[in-house]
Amino acid sequence: MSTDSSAVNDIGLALEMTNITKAFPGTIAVQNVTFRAYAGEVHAVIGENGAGKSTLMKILAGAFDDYEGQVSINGRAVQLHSPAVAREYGIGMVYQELSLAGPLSIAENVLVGRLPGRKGLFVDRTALIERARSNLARVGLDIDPRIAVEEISQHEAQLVEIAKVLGRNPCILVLDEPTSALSKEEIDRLFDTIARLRKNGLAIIYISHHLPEIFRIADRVTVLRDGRRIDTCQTSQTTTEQLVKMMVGKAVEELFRQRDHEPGEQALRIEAFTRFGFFHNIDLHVRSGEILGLYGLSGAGRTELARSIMGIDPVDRGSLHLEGRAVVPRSMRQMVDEGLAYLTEDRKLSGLALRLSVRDNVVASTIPSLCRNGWYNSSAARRITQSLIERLHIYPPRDSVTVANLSGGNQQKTLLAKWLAVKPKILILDEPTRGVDINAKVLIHRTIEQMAQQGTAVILVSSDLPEVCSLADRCAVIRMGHVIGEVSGAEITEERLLMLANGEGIEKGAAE
Amino acid sequence: MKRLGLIALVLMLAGGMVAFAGGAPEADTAVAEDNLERSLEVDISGLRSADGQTLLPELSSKQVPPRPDNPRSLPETDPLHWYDMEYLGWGVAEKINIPDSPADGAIGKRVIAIINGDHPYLTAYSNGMQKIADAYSMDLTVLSPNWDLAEQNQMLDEAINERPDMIILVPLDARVAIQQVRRVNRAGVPIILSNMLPEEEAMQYAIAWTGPDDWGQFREMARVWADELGRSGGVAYIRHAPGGSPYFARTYGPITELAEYAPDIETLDMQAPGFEAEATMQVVSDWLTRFGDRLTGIGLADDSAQAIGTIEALRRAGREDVLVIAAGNSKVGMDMVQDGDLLAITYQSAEADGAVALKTAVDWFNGLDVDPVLYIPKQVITQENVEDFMPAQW
Amino acid sequence: MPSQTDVVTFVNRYRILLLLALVFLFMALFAPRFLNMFNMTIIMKSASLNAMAAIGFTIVLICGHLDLSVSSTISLGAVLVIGFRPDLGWSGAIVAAVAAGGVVGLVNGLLVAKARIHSFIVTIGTLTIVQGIIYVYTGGAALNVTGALDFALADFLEDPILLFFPPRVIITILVIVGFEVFFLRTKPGRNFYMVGGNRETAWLAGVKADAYVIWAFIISGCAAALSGALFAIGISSATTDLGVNSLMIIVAATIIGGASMNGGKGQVLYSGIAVLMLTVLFNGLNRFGVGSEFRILASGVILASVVLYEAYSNYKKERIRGQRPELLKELDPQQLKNVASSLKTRKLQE
Amino acid sequence: MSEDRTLRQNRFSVLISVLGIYFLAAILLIVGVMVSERFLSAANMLSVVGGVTILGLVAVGAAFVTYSGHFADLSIPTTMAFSGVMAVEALQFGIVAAIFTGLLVGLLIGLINGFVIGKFRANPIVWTLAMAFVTRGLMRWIWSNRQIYPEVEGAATGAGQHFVNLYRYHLLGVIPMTVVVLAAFAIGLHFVMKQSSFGRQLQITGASFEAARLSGINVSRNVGLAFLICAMTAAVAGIFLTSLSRVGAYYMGEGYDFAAVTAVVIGGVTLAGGRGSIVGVIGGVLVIGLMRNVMTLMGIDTFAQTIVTGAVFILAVGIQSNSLRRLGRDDA
Repeated sequence: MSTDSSAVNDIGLALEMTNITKAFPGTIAVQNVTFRAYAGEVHAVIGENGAGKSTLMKILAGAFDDYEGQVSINGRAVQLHSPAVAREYGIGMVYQELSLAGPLSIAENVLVGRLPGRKGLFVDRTALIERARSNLARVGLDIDPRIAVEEISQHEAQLVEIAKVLGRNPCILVLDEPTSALSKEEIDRLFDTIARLRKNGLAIIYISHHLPEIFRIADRVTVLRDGRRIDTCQTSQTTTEQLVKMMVGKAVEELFRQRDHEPGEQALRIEAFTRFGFFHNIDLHVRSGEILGLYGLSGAGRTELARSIMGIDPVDRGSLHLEGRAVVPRSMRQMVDEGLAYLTEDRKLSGLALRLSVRDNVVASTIPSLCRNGWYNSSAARRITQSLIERLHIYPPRDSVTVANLSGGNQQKTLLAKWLAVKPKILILDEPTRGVDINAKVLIHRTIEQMAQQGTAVILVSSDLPEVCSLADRCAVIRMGHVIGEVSGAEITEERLLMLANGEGIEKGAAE
Repeated sequence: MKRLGLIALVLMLAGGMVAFAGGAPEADTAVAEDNLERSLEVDISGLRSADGQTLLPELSSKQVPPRPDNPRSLPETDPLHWYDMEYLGWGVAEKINIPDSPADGAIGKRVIAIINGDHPYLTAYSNGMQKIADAYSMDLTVLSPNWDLAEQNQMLDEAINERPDMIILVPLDARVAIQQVRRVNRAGVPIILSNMLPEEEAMQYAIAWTGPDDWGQFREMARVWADELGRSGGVAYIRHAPGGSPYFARTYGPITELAEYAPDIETLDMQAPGFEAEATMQVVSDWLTRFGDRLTGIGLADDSAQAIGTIEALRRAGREDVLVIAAGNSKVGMDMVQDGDLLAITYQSAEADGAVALKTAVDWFNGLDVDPVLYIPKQVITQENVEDFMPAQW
Repeated sequence: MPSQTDVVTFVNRYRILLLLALVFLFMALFAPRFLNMFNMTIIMKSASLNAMAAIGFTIVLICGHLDLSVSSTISLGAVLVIGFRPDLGWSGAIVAAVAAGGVVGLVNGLLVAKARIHSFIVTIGTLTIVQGIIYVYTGGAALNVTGALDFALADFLEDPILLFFPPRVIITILVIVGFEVFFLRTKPGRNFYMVGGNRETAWLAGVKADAYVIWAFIISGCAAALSGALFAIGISSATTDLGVNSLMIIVAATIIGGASMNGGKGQVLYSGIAVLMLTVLFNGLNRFGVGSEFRILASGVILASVVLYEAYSNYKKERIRGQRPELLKELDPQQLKNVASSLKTRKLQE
Repeated sequence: MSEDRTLRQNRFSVLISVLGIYFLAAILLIVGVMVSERFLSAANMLSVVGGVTILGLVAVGAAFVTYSGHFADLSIPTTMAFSGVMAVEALQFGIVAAIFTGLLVGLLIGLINGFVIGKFRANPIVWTLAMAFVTRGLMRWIWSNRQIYPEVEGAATGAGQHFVNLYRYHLLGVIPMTVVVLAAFAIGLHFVMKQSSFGRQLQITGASFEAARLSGINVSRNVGLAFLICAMTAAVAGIFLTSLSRVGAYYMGEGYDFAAVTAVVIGGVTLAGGRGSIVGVIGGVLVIGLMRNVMTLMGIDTFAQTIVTGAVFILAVGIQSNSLRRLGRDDA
């Protein structure tokens, strides 16, 4: 099966991992994987969640000391039993979950583990600031390095993280979903940096779910599935369909939006909705049975808008109408009682209580309605959960399983189940398929369809263009806190949305 | 380095202000000539404590046997094993660096009393002291470190700083008192110790020690107890908090006394659960389980929380026959004596305790001779005489 | 030209110094017999015990943990230094006492870092265990220097040699400043902050997080034992519960001094200054001749105000987190005045 | 990950978190039987229970604070003292007024704690410590460090004796009323924790504050209520303690904060929140009582008991959290 004949040349072999196996209690995460990366190439690693990408990369980063198999770097066999050792060998790892220390300054975060010294023990503070500044410049971030990390925004933090790793001058750079929090300009700048590094002879390993990105920057791509390597091939000689097929193991039915029903009454309307500094003068409406896409780049104000609609954050100006009735959002409870539901974007931090069971999570928003005279009806809870588990194919199909023990896709399905349980009239979904495997994604999309068909008004907040295009009836584009355009029907194309989101082709009068 | 600059600024500010304000304050020394005569004429025999007793009755004294060579080598049941604790202060051959009495009368003198903590007993103690202070128009300040040793040291230093005519100290701990008293002594301020016994060494730096005869009163009460017990049976003790003299006096006082007076009484156990009713209750209940009928008496270091816990445990077990004695005469304890729950408690007048300390200072100011150790009178309160001591001082 | 935000930042940054200056000024102006050399000596001496012990508590807090066992470790150091004195001499006894404190810290550290038990639980446990050990060792009674009375060292430590600084205070200041420089300016020192700020990051960067946590506890144990030992030498004796009142004061001072229960924040110097501030406050209140209840009340009010202020400003900060500056520029100045803005309040970390 | 494994984990984990403490209790029972033949007597068992009823009352309330993910309430001792003193003070208006006043104090302190911690997210340990300082200072100031006596304060209305007897009433002549009250509270609060709307929402709040907030749960109110319940049971315990001690004083209840945490945590309520039960907490309280009982029966002195208690505490919690962690369920 392995057809690693496409090697650039053996002289530049930077990393060779041979027959790597890593077992966790009860599962084998990586099995007999052989992987090579060459200096001067960008090597993408793709696969569904649970395919073994993260484990493989963690082994490379020295997070485990009990893996089987050989690793050699630049032709030298090495034992990667601690992060320090891995770093020593020039492996630089940019993690998906940001790993910065909030209370400390940017400078110290960038230079953690290698603070510039003076007279041995002491930190040279001038050098610290200077070095941090130059490291940040490499990723195009112009910010005072003395600012505490907890004060900066998420995309700035992402860049700081990359600067930190780059600053160590690694010979092998691993990037794990580095673009998820970045805007288009920042992505462009990052890709420029990557291209420059490649030219300088680094081996770059790029992990992503985002196939277009891979075609844009990767030279080769390795596909993993169920802990095994399926194939490695030149990017130029493959197609999205082939890659998807390898990742999934079977052909995926293409999803087509069935636009066979007419949307009903106006379910939600906001006018001049404003939260100072976050979004200004937003006018939107959504009708029952309709899917309204809300597309925008990260940081455009989408999530903030959704949170204000849900009463989580305050609104400074503007009005909100539910079925024509003016409502002032004061608390999330109130809005949930009004029939709104909001699936949050970060399932681990703000979506799920990971240490509780599937059942406890599924009924989290429904508890008051599950209570009779204030007493909780656990058999009803079990019934509801069980039916949702069946409907969403949550695996394992037991409501007592701890959520932390589920895979990412099943966690996301659990989160969706929580909001289906409230039987919402208006469902707001914030990045409903971020970081989930294809099967789960298809299922979630299908469920959203169903909901709309049954008359739920859906607002789909997403930066996943194909997702928005295939699902939305109408799509509003939000940019820098303003809705700058709205398209519907056949006009919803990836190109059109991207152009709008990047501030091009704005129709007159749509903005301001 | 803005920060270090700021710190320096603050320190300079402080230093400057100190320099501006100058050194230690001067004591006011002007005394009227007839002060001594007027002081000697003050009559305090009419003062009464809150329980209606005379505030300052005739003080009692103690028979002091000769000291054995090495008391600690004797068995713990031998009274002389505890010689250095029980007869503390009597053996001081020579006092060191004691200031001479001004002998110009007590009226108008400034006295700082540092007690050991906030406790109802000590509130009554302070009241007693204040009564004497009022009688002699003295300027009395009572400070409480609230059981914090570091705080008490700070207060002592602060008191020295104020250069009063006398410092009265209730030590938090017997051994710590040595250095405390020595330091006051070195500063040339006269000091009287009160209530809690210090180590012997501390006594040589102090004019006197006044307070209850813990050993003596427990010996006295132990005899009453032994008689009621029929000089047989088994007893157990709830101890005082570790560290102070009562921890030993209120346990080994009766043990050694019984060893001579009623040797058939067996000591079963001793525990120090603190002054918490619930914890004491459990210890006593556990004893009742463990010893059953062998347990016929319990000695307590405190007659409020410990007594309540003990009585409650006995009542629950239906063992009201167990005879309980306790130290002190709080209102709670007196009520229980009256109700027959407690066999006996010691009468230790808190107000007299405070009053004696200051009265000793008065005598010293007046140029009179002062004994090195002064005990407040001891009495045993039982159901028969409890009425005489009502209402309780605290 | 200082703007309103500059003032707020300044106050936030030098909160504890300003508080100290304020309290000191108030007492200097109004408290009788407060402002003199002797009283300054008293204040410095009183602050020493808790200030040194606060080093350890602070550094453990910086690492993201709690060390409630400081109070019994203070007592342990005190009891052992007096107990070992006859056999080992002063220097040997001090070393032994500090080592014993280190052992307590090591046990804490191992249980927290290696056995992964929550530090709150571990140190409540060792708090009682060490107290029990002290009782067993002493039989419940205090210890004092016995035999030929040796007060020489005590007198040396307690009498001022420079202005109002006795050697014990100077030692305390040196230790605190030493640790402050170590934690702020050296590479291993910064790693303590990194471990507390984000354990994972530190570990991934090759900083041995577990080792730093263990060292933090060891430093805590040693500092507490040393402060107890020096105090005990100063008073030539040691009680079994010497440190029992220290814990709450240390916790309060550390928080007032700017450390955070979430780790990564705080400075040993500021904790020490906070202890000093509380001591000045207590001393001043004593000068007024009021009861100890006012000391508790005053420290409670200060602590509560600090906690409330911090919680409230966090609450406000949370509300403007993620604001877009360029959007705010759309608003007319009149509106902007009434809008909480994140524009200028970014805090520099020094 | 196989289905069987997850299932087995859950059962084992539940076993550890609920029954783990009863396992320890069983060991203590066996040791107790070996030490003394009178150990299993009704009288001894009743005394074990009787000795920890006040602690039990405090612990079942404190469990809510820990359960909500907020560690501990250090203002418990002063709440107990304050409610006791206020109750005694109010005895001049009768016994009902006294109890009502005592509970009102608990309500007030609970409300303040709940508001500041629930709404403004102040650190619970530091805030409740500050609260303890302030209330203790206030109490001592108001009553000038005196203690007050129910029999004196309540003499006019005759309520004093009733108040003192509160702790001493026995149901059917044998079962102390305090035990009955504790049982009632334990059962009631068990249902509140496991079966009420509030309790279910509190579980999610404790396990993940943010997730709960973004599930539309009123987290501020829930956390506030948790502190309120804690303060209320502390107030009840304070009234009983004052009744038992026959004095109202500022120092009552000292040490009950850490003791309650010990019982709660050893009973399987993890500091991370959202896990544990009142059943476990009662087990924890019983273990503490049994441990003291067995050690006293064995003749171990108070000091050594301290050491053993501390060691058992660390060990028990260590084993428990370790087994949970090994199952990938907890990290606290």
